[in-house]
Amino acid sequence: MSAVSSAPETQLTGDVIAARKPARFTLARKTIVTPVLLSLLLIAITLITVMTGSRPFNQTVIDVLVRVIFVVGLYIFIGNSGVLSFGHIGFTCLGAYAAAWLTINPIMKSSALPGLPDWLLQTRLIYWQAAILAALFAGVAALIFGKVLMRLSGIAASIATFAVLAMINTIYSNWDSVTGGTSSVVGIPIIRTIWPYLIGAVAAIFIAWAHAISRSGLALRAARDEPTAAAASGVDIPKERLVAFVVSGAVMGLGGALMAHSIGVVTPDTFYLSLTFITLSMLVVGGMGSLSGGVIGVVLLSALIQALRWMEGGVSLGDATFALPKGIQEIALGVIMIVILALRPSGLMGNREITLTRSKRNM
Amino acid sequence: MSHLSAENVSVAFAGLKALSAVDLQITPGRISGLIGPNGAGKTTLVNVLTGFQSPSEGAVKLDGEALVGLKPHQVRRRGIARTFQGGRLFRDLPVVDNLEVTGVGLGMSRRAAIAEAEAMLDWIGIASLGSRIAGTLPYTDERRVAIGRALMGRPSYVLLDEPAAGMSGPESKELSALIRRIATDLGCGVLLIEHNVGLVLGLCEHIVVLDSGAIIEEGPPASIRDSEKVRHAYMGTAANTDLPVLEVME
Amino acid sequence: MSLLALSDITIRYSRLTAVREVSFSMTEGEILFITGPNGAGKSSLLRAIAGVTPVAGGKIQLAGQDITGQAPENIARLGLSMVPEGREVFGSLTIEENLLVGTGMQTRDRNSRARTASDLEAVYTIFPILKDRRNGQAGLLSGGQQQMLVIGRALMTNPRLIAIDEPSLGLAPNITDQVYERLIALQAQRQLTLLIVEQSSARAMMVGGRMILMRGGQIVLDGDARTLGSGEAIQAAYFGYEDH
Amino acid sequence: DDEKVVVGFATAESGFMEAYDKPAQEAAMIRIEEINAAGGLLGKQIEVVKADTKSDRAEGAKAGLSVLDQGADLVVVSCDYDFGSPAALAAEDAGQVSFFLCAESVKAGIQGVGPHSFSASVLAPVQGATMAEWAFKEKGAKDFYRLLDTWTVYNKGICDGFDWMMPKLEAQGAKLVGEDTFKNEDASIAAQITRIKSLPKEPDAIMLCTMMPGAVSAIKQLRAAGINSMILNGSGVDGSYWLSAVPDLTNFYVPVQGSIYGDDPSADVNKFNTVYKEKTGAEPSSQYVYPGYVMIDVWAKAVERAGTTDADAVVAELEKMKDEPTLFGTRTFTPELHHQNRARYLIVETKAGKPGVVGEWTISEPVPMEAILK
Amino acid sequence: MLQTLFDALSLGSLYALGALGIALIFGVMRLVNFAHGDVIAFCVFALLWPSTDAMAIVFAGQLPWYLLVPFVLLCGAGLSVLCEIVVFRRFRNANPATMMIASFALGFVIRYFLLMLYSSRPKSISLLPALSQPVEIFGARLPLLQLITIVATMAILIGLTLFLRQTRFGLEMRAAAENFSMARMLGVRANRVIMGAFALSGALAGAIALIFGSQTGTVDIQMGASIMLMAFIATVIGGLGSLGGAVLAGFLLGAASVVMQVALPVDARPFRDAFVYGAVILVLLFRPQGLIAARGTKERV
Ligand SMILES: Nc1ncnc2c1ncn2[C@@H]1O[C@H](COP(=O)(O)OP(=O)(O)OP(=O)(O)O)[C@@H](O)[C@H]1O
Ligand SMILES: Nc1ncnc2c1ncn2[C@@H]1O[C@H](COP(=O)(O)OP(=O)(O)OP(=O)(O)O)[C@@H](O)[C@H]1O
Ligand SMILES: [Mg+2]
Ligand SMILES: [Mg+2]
Repeated sequence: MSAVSSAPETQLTGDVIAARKPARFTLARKTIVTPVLLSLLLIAITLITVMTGSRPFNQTVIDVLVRVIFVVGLYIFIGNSGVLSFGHIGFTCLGAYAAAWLTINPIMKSSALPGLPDWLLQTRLIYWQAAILAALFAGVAALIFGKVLMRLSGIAASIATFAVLAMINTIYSNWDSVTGGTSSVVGIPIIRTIWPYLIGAVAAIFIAWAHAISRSGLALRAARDEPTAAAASGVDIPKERLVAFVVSGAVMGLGGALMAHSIGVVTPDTFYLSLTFITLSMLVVGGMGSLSGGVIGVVLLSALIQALRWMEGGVSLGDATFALPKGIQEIALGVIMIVILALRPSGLMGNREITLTRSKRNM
Repeated sequence: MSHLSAENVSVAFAGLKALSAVDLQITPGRISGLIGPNGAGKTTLVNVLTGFQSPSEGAVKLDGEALVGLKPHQVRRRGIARTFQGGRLFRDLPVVDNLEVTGVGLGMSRRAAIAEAEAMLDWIGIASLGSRIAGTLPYTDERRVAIGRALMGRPSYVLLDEPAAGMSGPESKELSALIRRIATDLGCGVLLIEHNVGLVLGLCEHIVVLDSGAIIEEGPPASIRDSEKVRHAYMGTAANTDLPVLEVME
Repeated sequence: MSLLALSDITIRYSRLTAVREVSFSMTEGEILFITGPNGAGKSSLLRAIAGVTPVAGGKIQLAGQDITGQAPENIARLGLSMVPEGREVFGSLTIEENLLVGTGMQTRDRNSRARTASDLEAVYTIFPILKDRRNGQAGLLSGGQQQMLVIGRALMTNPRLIAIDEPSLGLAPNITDQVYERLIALQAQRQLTLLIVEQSSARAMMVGGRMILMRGGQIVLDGDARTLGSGEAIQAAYFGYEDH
Repeated sequence: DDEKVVVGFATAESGFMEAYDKPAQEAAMIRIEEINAAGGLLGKQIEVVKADTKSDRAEGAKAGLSVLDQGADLVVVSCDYDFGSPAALAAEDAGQVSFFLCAESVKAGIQGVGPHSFSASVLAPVQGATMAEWAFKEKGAKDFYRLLDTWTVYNKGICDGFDWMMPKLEAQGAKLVGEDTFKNEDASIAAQITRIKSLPKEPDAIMLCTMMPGAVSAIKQLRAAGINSMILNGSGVDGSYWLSAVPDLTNFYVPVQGSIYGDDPSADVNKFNTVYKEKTGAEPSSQYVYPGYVMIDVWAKAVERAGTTDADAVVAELEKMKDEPTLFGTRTFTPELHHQNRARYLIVETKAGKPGVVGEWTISEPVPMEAILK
Repeated sequence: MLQTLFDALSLGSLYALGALGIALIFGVMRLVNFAHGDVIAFCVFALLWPSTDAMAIVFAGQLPWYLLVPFVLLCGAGLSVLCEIVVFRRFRNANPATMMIASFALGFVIRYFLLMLYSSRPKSISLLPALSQPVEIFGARLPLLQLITIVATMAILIGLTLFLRQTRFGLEMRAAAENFSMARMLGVRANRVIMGAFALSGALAGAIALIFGSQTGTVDIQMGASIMLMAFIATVIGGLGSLGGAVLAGFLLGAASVVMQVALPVDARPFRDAFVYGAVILVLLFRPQGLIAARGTKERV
């Protein structure tokens, strides 16, 4: 019978399909260029900032780095699963408040947040320890919510995640004794050196990369395109979604903690719709299917916003000062976003990653 | 002897009996055919066998043990693979990754999955397509990639839903050689659904004919070809059976 | 005068040229089969005629009008009915709604309403299963049933030219027979022009008409279906494909 | 520091806070110009630098840093505590004095931002307490109803003051007959209204702890439902610009630090209103213009007294102020509280759509720290 | 009790009208139109002259009702169609996330444009003051406006359903929504159909603007946002693509909100929305395809 088969040159050795094992870490080696390049970009920006020595500019770049963490966190879930989440800023909120609980001086805490449990009232940690715990806390919250929600897909999942955000917001806005309600919680140590933020952003990028090249990341991307076929390939979709949800929740928590330290105050409505949309926009404009897209989206849009603000503030050309009317910045930003999306509907980077070799391989 | 079987399976969709009391058995190393008019319930039967559809009656058994309430991915992990009537490739992923996903879904490391995927592409004879993005492939290649994806992890059974649709004569000839190798070289039990009757008659040892959800005939190719019932319900004129494949295979 | 005329049509997808300077024309009432190996550019050509894929060069004329770059709905209104590759049913509509979508072009006049009703009956006679399921959701039909639906839908718009991309895809053999019988009957009765992409040369031989063989985006053979279908030339064309 | 004194405004020049920051900032500018015209501060001219917070918290921190980089000796921050605090914290971090334009939360001061931070306005709880006591004592209101909009701390603050005052009044015969909450953005408060209407008797007064724009909506709906009780408010709803929404509004009361309606008992206030109009082309739209003026006034006095702009010295001088007279009432700052826990308020009544001053009230005792910090 | 029912119905009507506007566009383009809320705001602002003063300068707001109502509806329809022509038309083949962000960016543009013209301060307007009269029915006293809202919503709902059922428009709309290029190949003038849907949706935004404006007396840049959110949620839990479902869910959300406000103890009332959203999650878990799954959203393997 097998005479009929005009099989091409196959090694019909002991096992019919002979597999050559590739060397260890080939995949990692092939794809690590991307996170390295992205990190170098951020490091370069940071170095320039440090050299200029301007405090407001320093703060601006800190902001950008925090946004990078947010957008990369979003990418981990949205980019790989294709499910648009409106809820992730909720985890940022959890992270930020956790950082506040852990770092505010106990005397202030017991007067402002008397409802906290005693052990927490007594605790005072260094900011980076707090940030790590905040990330864990957000990750655990994501695990709990995710367990319930990851069965959903498509727009139903999006709305459910939004409901999570709204619930977190409502609870944090009104549980006065623990969160201070709608009022700003102050007393969070302000960190104005840029390095911790850089480290956070780079860490987020590497976490996202590690997840993307993991088995879970691949399986999830497959399920994004074709859930039916993925299931028929043995992929447990809710489980893989949950993994991404938890990892990204933790990264968002880390970002939240760092954001709290960058401004020194937290309020629930900082972590609500407008932050949600800005971060989502940055991801989508950059290209939500790619890690590079997320990072580049943040950097470009932030640069654009900054440039427009300078123009609003007034730019002197010769003796004439030329200033845009106030409020033009937002309008221009909106218009530019629409134009970018109209020209490149899948974002600036599409599904591609930046590499040295222009290979199309998407992790 | 090990086998995958549907026993007394019935499926109803809001009043429509898609399958009624169907029995079917697939054994490793053998190619079985499933033919029948459009809407006969062939795809539905595959869906039942792979956990995408729960039967309203009857059971699916693997080596005599009932597979109840298993999700599709769990069924796949027990060695029952399938392809789809439409290609359903992961369009944004490269071809290798398409295969790799199954490996990963079955619990392999990515490294092992890549190794097997490459070997599998090689075995099928499409190694050169490995780095193409699946969404840009022409039809035939798409089909072969889908088969490769199903074969990852060496399932005991593979159910092919119209793999030759849209293929020209020479192309389906190639495909039929591949399907034969799957049974003989890999020892898979194959269930082949096709409207290219020539292909089915040439390949299968045993053919089941479904009509309106019920088995109307089964047996070896010759008896199916000569069955008046089948000819009436399904085959129509000579143009259909007279396809080039038949000549080659016999 | 020719009903459809293509001159030097070129179609590109970013870097890939799928169709290269293809020209042919069809007279009213003609049957033309296009065949050829995978990736030859057959579907691309049909989509270009329907106006959904832009052409990179060349000109398409339908019923004497230049339709290059025209909107698909305008081309449809000139009398082209297209059955694209892959069953593009409106999965969320009912079967009957699917059949009625295209008839909106003519609702204004009364006769056409009566005509729509009789067209509907005609489609239901060819494919009785569609009638049984008329209020069912189209997306739940089996693969072959969906193929019946799209073919039926193409018949509903009263076209002058029907372009079908692989009508037999997923159809049971006897149904394929019926589809062809019906198409040929319409061609005979109404001078309907048929442009059919078909993989089975046996089928083309049986039906007759003209046949074009495409490979690599170009026409490599053009002749009578009955003689070409069995000939060496066709084999050669396919083997040409297998060589590379 | 050598040639001039720098006041830095890290306030909103765009975005939604702009509408609140700008008027108070104009008033501050009036005071600065007066000082400069009179020879300046410590003999130096005051120079103003600005940075826009864009009504955004993160931008606020940048704006604070930006004016500090430009050498600000005083950092003026947004009217609202939530939006002003990032810039104020930046100033605190740099050891500079910050003033909120008109924040009425205790946290706009030592308890929140830190020891160098002040607000020129009066604490929100004072407003709630003032209205309750005044309505009871002067208007004979007995049955009170409390309706809280949970949107902001300011709203909660008004009700906190009310809550502190109520037990005292209850001892004298007043009664809290019910309470409810809503959200500023709620499309409708019909359910809350139904609850009021199901009371056996319409309450004498409704303490409405809310702010714009939800306030207008709530008032309109209350009246449309036929509830005619007195409505007591915080200062947040002062102004006549919105009265057209509720034609012929009556029985409606607001506490203010000065009257924008031209009927302030103090001629100086009325004069200020004229100056303001000359400068900006419009009359003050609400009493929130005034704290801007007060702020520069008290800070400048403290600088003169300290003889330097050095932050700690200025803070020390400010903390010595007790009943310091200003155009809009007195100001007291202590090392414990950089805010007013008691103040004279004018009561504005709106009658048939016309607002006017009908009285004056100072609460019988200062609101204690526990109530303020609640 | 009856009073509470009316409260629930009138709040629900607002959400239902919003949900209809969103569901229409979603139905035809798979677009979740976040600019809808800003179209609502625009319609109210259109009643005032642009000015950054605190005092509103009323312009069209003074028209008699029989001119005012069409004016506002036209404003909404006009802006909405303009959005489609200028922006959304370029996103026919984009994925839903891209369209959603584009619509958000567009909303942003409209919002800041209004902000520039009118400043951020909420303004007040007395719109259709006659509607603030209380009326009595079945012993419940409620503002005339509430009654009109309920009746108008019902009328719009019925009218729209009939329109979509009885004319070809509905069929063509759904066909274009499902497969834009196939619909065109069948001769459907899909761009026109989509424009029609935008016009309808914009007019609905105008209707909300009128009701909302008269109810609150406020013209505020944020005013569309919260309704838009609730409407969006209603659209999804109602069953995407199902207009009836959207309306039903709108009413349910309104009712849930009112009932929670009534039933919760005072300390828990500030957490009302958390309960409402919790209920939303529960509904989604049990009926991920929505309360009334639109016919044909089922997919087969
Ligand atoms: N999910 C479903 N809901 C309702 N009806 C269904 C569903 N799935 C299948 N059907 C119906 O069940 C019958 C059997 O369908 P099935 O897809 O199994 O046919 P098939 O034999 O594969 O046909 P084909 O050769 O055309 O692919 C058809 O009539 C189909 O319309
Ligand atoms: N949307 C597209 N983007 C990029 N390449 C495409 C696209 N559509 C088709 N192609 C490529 O263009 C070439 C011609 O494709 P086309 O589908 O027209 O061939 P065909 O003759 O219809 O083949 P088949 O017999 O498989 O249907 C192929 O190489 C195909 O991969
Ligand atoms: Mg099938
Ligand atoms: Mg084709």
